[in-house]
Amino acid sequence: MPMKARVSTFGLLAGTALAITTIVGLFVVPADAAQGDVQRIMYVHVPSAWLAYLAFLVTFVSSVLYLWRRELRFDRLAIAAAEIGLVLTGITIVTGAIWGKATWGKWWDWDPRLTTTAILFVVYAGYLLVRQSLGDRYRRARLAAVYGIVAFVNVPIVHFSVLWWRGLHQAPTVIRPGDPSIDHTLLFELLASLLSFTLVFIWALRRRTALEAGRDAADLTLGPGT
Amino acid sequence: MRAVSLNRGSTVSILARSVTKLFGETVAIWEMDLDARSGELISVLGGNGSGKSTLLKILAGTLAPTRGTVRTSGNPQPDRTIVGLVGHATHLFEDLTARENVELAAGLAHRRRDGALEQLEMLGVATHADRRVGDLSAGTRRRVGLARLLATDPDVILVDEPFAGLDNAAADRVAQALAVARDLGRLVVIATHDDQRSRSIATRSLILDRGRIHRTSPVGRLAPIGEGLAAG
Amino acid sequence: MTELPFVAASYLIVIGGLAAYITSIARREAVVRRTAQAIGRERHHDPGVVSRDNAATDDDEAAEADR
Amino acid sequence: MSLLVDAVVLARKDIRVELRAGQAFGSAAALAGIALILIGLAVGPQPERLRSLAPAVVWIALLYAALAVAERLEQIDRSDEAFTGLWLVLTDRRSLFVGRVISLSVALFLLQLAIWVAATILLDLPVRPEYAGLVLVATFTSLAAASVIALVSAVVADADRRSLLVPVALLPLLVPTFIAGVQASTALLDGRSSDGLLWTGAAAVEAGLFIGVGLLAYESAARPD
Repeated sequence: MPMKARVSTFGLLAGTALAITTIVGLFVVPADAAQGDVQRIMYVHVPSAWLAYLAFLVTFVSSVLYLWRRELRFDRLAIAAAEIGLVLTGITIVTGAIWGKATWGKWWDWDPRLTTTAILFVVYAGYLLVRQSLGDRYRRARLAAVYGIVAFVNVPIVHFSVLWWRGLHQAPTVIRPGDPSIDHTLLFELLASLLSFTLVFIWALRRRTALEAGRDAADLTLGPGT
Repeated sequence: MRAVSLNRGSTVSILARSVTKLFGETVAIWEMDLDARSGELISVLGGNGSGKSTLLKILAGTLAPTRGTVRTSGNPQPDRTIVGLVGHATHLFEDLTARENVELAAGLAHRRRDGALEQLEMLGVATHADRRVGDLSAGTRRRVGLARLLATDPDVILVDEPFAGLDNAAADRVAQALAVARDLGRLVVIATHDDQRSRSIATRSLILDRGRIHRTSPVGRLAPIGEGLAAG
Repeated sequence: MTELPFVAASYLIVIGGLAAYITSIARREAVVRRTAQAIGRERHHDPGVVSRDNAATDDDEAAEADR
Repeated sequence: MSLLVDAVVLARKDIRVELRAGQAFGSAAALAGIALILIGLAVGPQPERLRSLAPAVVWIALLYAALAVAERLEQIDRSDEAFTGLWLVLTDRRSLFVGRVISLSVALFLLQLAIWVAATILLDLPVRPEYAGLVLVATFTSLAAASVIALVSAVVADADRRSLLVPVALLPLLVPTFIAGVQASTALLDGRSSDGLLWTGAAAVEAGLFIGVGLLAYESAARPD
């Protein structure tokens, strides 16, 4: 089981891409007319949020694939994506709260997106906890897959119930980060940031999956070629 | 007094191919092959830790082997229970009475529910029919568990230590019930220390030693007790 | 320009968080590499340890089953 | 069809065991009662504030009562591997899921109504014609909660530190049902029956969705090997 080189070329690529979009986002791109510099938070907050959802989608799909094919490689992908998704969700909540504090003066405003993300954080923290409480490798994979599926089915339901809960009569928060009407260069920077975050996401996914494969290879109770 | 259900044409066999079961570093079963067919009563003998109980659970499908496969083949009728297992765990609900437990299982197996008392009688525990299972002695509970299993009339009957904790009269009734199932064309596999009684009803016996089949022989040519059996 | 600390904080948290997570993977990988090597050494000296590829033969003294 | 027949047999077994042992419902109702009294004490005797908090109180009490019922039913199945016995007997094991959803929703439905009665007295709620809608809310929210609990209980059935794990694994997944339940009952208490109906519909959709997911995933979750 060859372990990854210290930092693979892909890792370097992802790292530099992130560095570039960060510098551009902070210093090169003009400040947003309405919000001023605060709006720069968008270049890290929005990609984190979108990739967190993507990560949980990967966990969902690989959970379904595991139940169908019963191959551990899918379970490894599920755990890797869930863990990364949880980190990204945490980042999204914190940067969202900071952005909220800067714009509305309050850390937490029960904004529908932020509230949904917070609930997802707890749901997938539950997923990791379920995994830690199950001993046998194959049983853990199977039961985690079921939980991964139920957790993901819950995402849209939570999203809509929080949106509705926020106010059947009250329009959602005025400031819509991904608002298409924003300035093109800003939009370009947002998409560039999304790309660099995606590269970092894929790199982290490969490393974390390799780690899980290493653990399985070192686990004597597993049959050959797991 | 024969069990009520009719003989059916369904012949079922269990094929175990290079089954291995590891618990951490401990070998419970190692590369075991086994073919068992309807109509057989196989007695699995062996000391503690020889893997008898593990083998039964793997055959029942309630324990996954680390490696190898267990397949049931033949033409089991659709919509019927294939495998029944009873052993240290009797799969009974303590708050229900013996009769209620047997009726529940028979109902879920789509078998006749009114045969519950008969099954209990066959195993000599009819007097406890309406007592709460939680209040019964271990020996009685095991026989109620077996009665529940027989009431579901599965194609494969797996019983771990059928005679444990029973006096001779009770053990004979259990042996008789298992023989009846064998004659009805079921596949019966029992794990036991009681070589004498099992030999009287077995069509074949296996001696297990440290997770491997040490010797297998049709009944009658079985070596005297002790020879070849692992100590302890 | 009162918002700069907020912006800086956000970026630090994002970059710092991702970097911390990646290093945590690297740290856990090192642990796994050490156990893999230990098992490799172990299997080399003592065939008694159950090895998945060279199965113990029947008459071999397999690990004593105390299940 | 036999799926439903077996499910009803299993649900009746759950209810018969519960009536005989009587621990699940008793402890759940006690838990809910304590929650109501504590919150009443915390808020103080101002009727206006109590009234606005009633749905929250009822639903938090109900969630914890639901966990107690689920824990007890799981314990009964686990003792003496009774569940494995059922698993082997059945050909269509989804009836175990449907049976548990039925018995759990009956328990949660009765609990919810009992808690509402207690809340009406303790929190001095005005009785309105719209209250009839609470029966509908109780039906669908009980089904939604029961289906999530039945499936997740199977997932964590033999996890170690199970009793610590169940609330963390379960409560986040019950958030949508919690929101629907609180919003629907708030609307009914305020006489806004159209909103009440809307949220009851949301609960019904959740119930349908989680029962669907349960039917697909239950066998993978409950398999004993």
